[in-house]
Amino acid sequence: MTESREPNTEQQEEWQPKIIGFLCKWCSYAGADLAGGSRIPYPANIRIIRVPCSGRVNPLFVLKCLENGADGVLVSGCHPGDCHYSEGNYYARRKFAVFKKLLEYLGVDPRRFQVSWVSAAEGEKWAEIVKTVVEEVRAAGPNKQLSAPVDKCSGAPVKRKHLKND
Amino acid sequence: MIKRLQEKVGKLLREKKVALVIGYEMAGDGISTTPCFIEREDEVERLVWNEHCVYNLSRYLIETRELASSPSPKIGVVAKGCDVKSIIGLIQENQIKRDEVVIIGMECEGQFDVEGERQFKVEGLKLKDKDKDKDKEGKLLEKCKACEVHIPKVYDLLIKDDRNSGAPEPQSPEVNAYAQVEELEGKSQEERWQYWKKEFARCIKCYACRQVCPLCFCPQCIADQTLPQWISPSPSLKGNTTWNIVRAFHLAGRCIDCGECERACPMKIPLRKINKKLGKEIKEMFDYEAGLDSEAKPPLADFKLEDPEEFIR
Amino acid sequence: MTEKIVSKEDLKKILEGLMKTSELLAPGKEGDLVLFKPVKNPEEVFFAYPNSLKPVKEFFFPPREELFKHEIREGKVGLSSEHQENRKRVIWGVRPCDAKSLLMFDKMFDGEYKDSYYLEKRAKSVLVGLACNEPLDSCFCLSLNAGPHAKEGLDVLITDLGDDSYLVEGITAKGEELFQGCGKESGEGERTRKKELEEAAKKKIRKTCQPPPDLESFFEDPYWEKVSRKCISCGVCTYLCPTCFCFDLSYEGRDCIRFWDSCSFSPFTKMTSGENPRREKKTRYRQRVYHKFSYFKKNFGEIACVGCGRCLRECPVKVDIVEIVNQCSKDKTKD
Amino acid sequence: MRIGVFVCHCGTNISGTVDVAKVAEVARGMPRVKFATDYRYMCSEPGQNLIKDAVKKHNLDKIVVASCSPSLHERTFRKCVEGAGLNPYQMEMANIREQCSWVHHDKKEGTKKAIDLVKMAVAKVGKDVPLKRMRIPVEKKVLVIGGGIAGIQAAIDVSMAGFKVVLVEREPSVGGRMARFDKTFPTLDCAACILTPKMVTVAQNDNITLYTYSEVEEVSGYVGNFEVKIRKRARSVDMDKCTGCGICYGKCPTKVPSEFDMGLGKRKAIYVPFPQAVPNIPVIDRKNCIYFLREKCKICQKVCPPGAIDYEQEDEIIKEKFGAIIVATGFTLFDHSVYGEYGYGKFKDVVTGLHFERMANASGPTGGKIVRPSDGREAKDVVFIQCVGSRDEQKGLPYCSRLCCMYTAKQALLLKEHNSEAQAYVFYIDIRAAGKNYEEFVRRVQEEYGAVYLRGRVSRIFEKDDMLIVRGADTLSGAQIEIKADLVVLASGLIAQPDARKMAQMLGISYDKNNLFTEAHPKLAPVETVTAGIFLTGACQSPKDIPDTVATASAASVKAIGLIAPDELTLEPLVAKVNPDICSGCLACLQVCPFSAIEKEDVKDRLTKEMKIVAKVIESVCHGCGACSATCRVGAIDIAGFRDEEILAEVEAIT
Repeated sequence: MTESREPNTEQQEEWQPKIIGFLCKWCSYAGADLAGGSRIPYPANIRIIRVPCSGRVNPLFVLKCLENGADGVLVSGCHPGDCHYSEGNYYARRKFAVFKKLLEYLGVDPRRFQVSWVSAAEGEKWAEIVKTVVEEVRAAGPNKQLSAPVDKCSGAPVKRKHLKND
Repeated sequence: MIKRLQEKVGKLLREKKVALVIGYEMAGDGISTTPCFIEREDEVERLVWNEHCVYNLSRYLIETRELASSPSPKIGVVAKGCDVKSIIGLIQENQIKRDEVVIIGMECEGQFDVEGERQFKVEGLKLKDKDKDKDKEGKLLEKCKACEVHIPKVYDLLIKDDRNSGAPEPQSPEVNAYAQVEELEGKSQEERWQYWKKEFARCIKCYACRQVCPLCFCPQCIADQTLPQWISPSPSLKGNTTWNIVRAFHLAGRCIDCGECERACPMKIPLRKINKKLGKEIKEMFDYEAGLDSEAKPPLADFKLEDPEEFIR
Repeated sequence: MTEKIVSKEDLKKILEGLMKTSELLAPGKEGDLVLFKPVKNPEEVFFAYPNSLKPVKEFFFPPREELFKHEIREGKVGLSSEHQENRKRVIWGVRPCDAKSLLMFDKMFDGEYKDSYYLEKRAKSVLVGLACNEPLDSCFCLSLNAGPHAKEGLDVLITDLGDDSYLVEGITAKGEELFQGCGKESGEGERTRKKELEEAAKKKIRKTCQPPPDLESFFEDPYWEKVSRKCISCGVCTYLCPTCFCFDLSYEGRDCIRFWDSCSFSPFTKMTSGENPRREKKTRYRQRVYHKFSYFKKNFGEIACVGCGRCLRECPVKVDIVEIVNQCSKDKTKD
Repeated sequence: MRIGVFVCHCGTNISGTVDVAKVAEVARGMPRVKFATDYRYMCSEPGQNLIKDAVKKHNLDKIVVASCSPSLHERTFRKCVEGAGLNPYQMEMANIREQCSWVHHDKKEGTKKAIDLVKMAVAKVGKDVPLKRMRIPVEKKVLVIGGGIAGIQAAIDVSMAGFKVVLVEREPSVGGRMARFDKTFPTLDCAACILTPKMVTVAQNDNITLYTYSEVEEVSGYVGNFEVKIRKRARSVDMDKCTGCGICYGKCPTKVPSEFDMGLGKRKAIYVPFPQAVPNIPVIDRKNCIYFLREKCKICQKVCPPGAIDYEQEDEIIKEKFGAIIVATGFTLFDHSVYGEYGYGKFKDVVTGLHFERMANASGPTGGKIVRPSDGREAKDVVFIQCVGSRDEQKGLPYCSRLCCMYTAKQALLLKEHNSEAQAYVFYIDIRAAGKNYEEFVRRVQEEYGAVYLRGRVSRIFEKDDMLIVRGADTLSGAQIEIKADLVVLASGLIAQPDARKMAQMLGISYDKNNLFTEAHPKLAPVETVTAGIFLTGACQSPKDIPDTVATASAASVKAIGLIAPDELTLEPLVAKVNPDICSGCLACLQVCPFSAIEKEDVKDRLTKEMKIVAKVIESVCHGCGACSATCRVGAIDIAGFRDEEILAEVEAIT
């Protein structure tokens, strides 16, 4: 369940893109750790979810993120041939190739869903990718597509009424 | 054709080769057909074959498989070339066994669009009158215009069309099967989004698209699950879009383009246009076409080292 | 009750006026579909159609409705709910069958249990009927105590007399109010014309629904397995049915949402344990028939069907509930 | 549910950029969180005790630790939580150091992100279910890949503990690079004198099976139960019959450059690479053997007293099971031909350190004389150039090869010992002599042996009057220097074997951008890999000198022994699980599983009571990668520890 919104002061601040990253724990997550270990700074807009493998990432996760209001999603795994499970990233590559085409065809901004290969040795690349993705998503603006508010049947304006307080 | 169909089915039933035959019979309106289930030889008269046999009856094979797996008899199914593709898909994905089904293949010159009927609902005109105004080509379903399987690729019995008996199989016409997809691809991203937004907004979540689909055989659709709740069960633009994306994605590399989802949709969302797009991409990227080989690995459960990855940073 | 003759021009003016004073919903074309929607331009209001694809129930019992929302206010959990503005709402062009269906909804939502969400919307709505002159082959309202020109449930009924003239019959005060100060007195000729149209329309309705009086005794018959076989368990018939009112509740984040449900769906009666008393298709289809033709009648004195024919027209595999119900009695007598 | 949140300062590593007290305060208000606090070092004993005490005092059942990367301390805190009587898998970490405080500088932003990360961990732990570790039998045998000093030492250590070892070496003999060295720094022991006894031990120990001239071809299975295919290449000599008399290679008419001697000497087509080879059994180099080229000759067969020559011999494939694998595949030398200033590898008298080793060796091709390969004249003035390839990001390697300073010093010394009139000049950038007695050694070379050390780079080498002119700068004096040299010895960097990447992919271990194998943790797990049951030793991981190589070999052996010593292995329970109620039986999961851990099963449906096909996971084979789960349309397969619900809870927590 979602947390209560932060106080109003937060909302007045400039909009910041919210990006969710799904990182395989062997390569990309380790790459991000290396970026940390090497103190390579990058924007704080990304929230990382650790998964065993890029092949674990169900495209529906991506959809759920965008539907829930994330402005961008980044899936990152090992380079081809490097998968700790030898094949997981190959399956991921196929799935996301198709999924990306589908989203683009439906008119979803392609900048909102990105995929990268980052190895455990590529701390610098990781930082670069986060920078680029954040910039691109910032340019794309807030996600108003898949996270659009619910459309009402009739256009009648609504009022909110408190029912009870406990 | 009808006569031969009835005879053959009668024989199958008489010889106890099948327990049940799924076929078409006339609907109450006297024009269109409806699926029927023939169990006794004296019922075979009900079977018909005409240009209104749009339904993909392989959908019912899942529901009748219990019958088929019982010791002796099999299930007979009347199937057009396109329907056979979904039967291949069902065998490929372990839903039925080839030797449990008797495929009664029909040579098919194409099925008619029920759009006439739709017009009739809007304009208050009679279907029959409307029908007269259209030539045969004009009434053909969109999917039939680019058909390459007038004669099914796999069958146990083939009922040939009387009109071209002995004639070679009709050549597939020079129709661009992806014309509609390409038209949409040519639009800007924002235009595409506005287009689909409007279409998805109409969705009422009746799941007719799913229920009619021969390959939507999951015992419990992900849309019906609550823990976690992947797809909001209520109709709203957000949930509708998610549902439609998931539906399309779950058919990626599996859809055999029978077009049943689009036909069944009461809100007339152009679902085929999405399925077709994914079919096109999978063919281009992975050189795979669904419904041709029951031994093939489904493309999303497979990979090649040289698969495209330009989209990956 | 007053009767008036108004011209097409008059109707447009009235529509224009209503657009300003109230929320106006009327049928319009969306592609090849006829759907009720908020009127932005009176020219777009559609008159020549047999019936809208979706019944008007969606305006009283929306497909998706937020009942309440959990909120944290000053550190405490509270509830709040959305309410539509209490502005007058005119639903224009309602067919008599759909109007009648709302009376059935009333029995459900305004009976022993009062559903405030429903009643709020019901109270502010005025239903302007449009008589059917061209019923469809699939219509069967006559056999269900209704008809193409029936007034039950409507506030006012308009009949297209041809030649750009319309007969307006006031039924309730709030209905009559809409047409105040326009049109002219109706004459004998026009009344006769309307009668003729009504009779002609009735004649066109050949389909009849005759459920057997002893449906209950038929419950365990293998008949249901046979007739339900081709049903694909989608929600088309129930969602497009003007009298189906089943719903489910679910949380979306902090919002408690009420949304349509369908007895056709296999998880309709599925319980947390996984147990599902209506797992088999035949039991679900039977439920639909019995609910409409037996249980509702037992509870509320009427069959829960108005004969609009949508389920017959829109069923993806042409399941014909009328035939199934009628046939059931014939089969019974045959044995 | 009662969740406890523990926020670590990590000294100032975290608290420098993240307001840890605020994070704990906000955490206190998160759903189901009953206790939250911050502490200076959560991983320390007092920190862990703080968690244990809080569990007791506040009756907590699930724990979130907001600290460093789970790769570092997940195990620590799982253990801690287990010690507190909780299920260790109901602990989640929020990585607020590597992925927050170390990469963001703004305290407000860092704090905000840290709060989100904690929120995600709280949401995930809320969905976590208790998990139980699995136990599987273990194969009590170790495979060592590579028969250099690393592999030899590892094999000996494992065998000494009483376990069976298979040692696989690609070359005809074990010994590796060390066998080619003359003397070793800083003690100047002769390499052969200290290596040969170990080589013999390997050959004679009953617990060690030696496969030389062999390669590992396929590795499958998993920790405790690896299945390995080894190709034993055809030697064309029957090992059982051969007595090692050496008549065959004495008589063989074909001479080819010896790889062992770096091309400085010759060997025959049937040969042992060096006199002390183990096993002392020749091989026929089929590419150069006259019989294999033209089906003539057969001299070796004729002269072989026991009739051991077998031209028909074929490669043999050996399949064996192992509990653990030690990788000791070593290194190769950086190819200096990329450098124009050193003559693009074209000058015969510009050689590598390894050439020098062979020349310095009394049993080497030159009989212990340091000569010019071009004309065989004894070298007098020798220039040594350090950092060839090493520490050069443009054309070479980003890293320091670590032993070149030392072996150059040693070679400067040896030069003088072999020829008292010789003079060594050493161009260096920095002298790295960190090691026991290393600095002293370098100093001795300069002071006692008169080696001239010049701090600077060589800008050009060119040939003039059959001498080499070495031009360079002495940055300390600021002078341009030109040396007329007989020989130039390059201290080429150490790099990964050309097929290292292939090896890593076969083993499923990771490697860095230099193709050096990556350890599980640079400090705390230096000989482990991320793949359980596979260990590293020697220069395949990073350049190492002999003492370090031997140390890591013993370390890897201990790790391997520790793994196979118990009869059963405890496995992480983070594996896939099928919900047979909703499985459609399409078996796409079976097709994507990289480990063949899914099989088909016929079951009776719990509700319909009808028979149906479903997927079933073989848990001990499953690695928990999740490819099946993401492929399953119906969502019937989930991965323990990374369940859909858990991942979506994380998503929902921050959206």
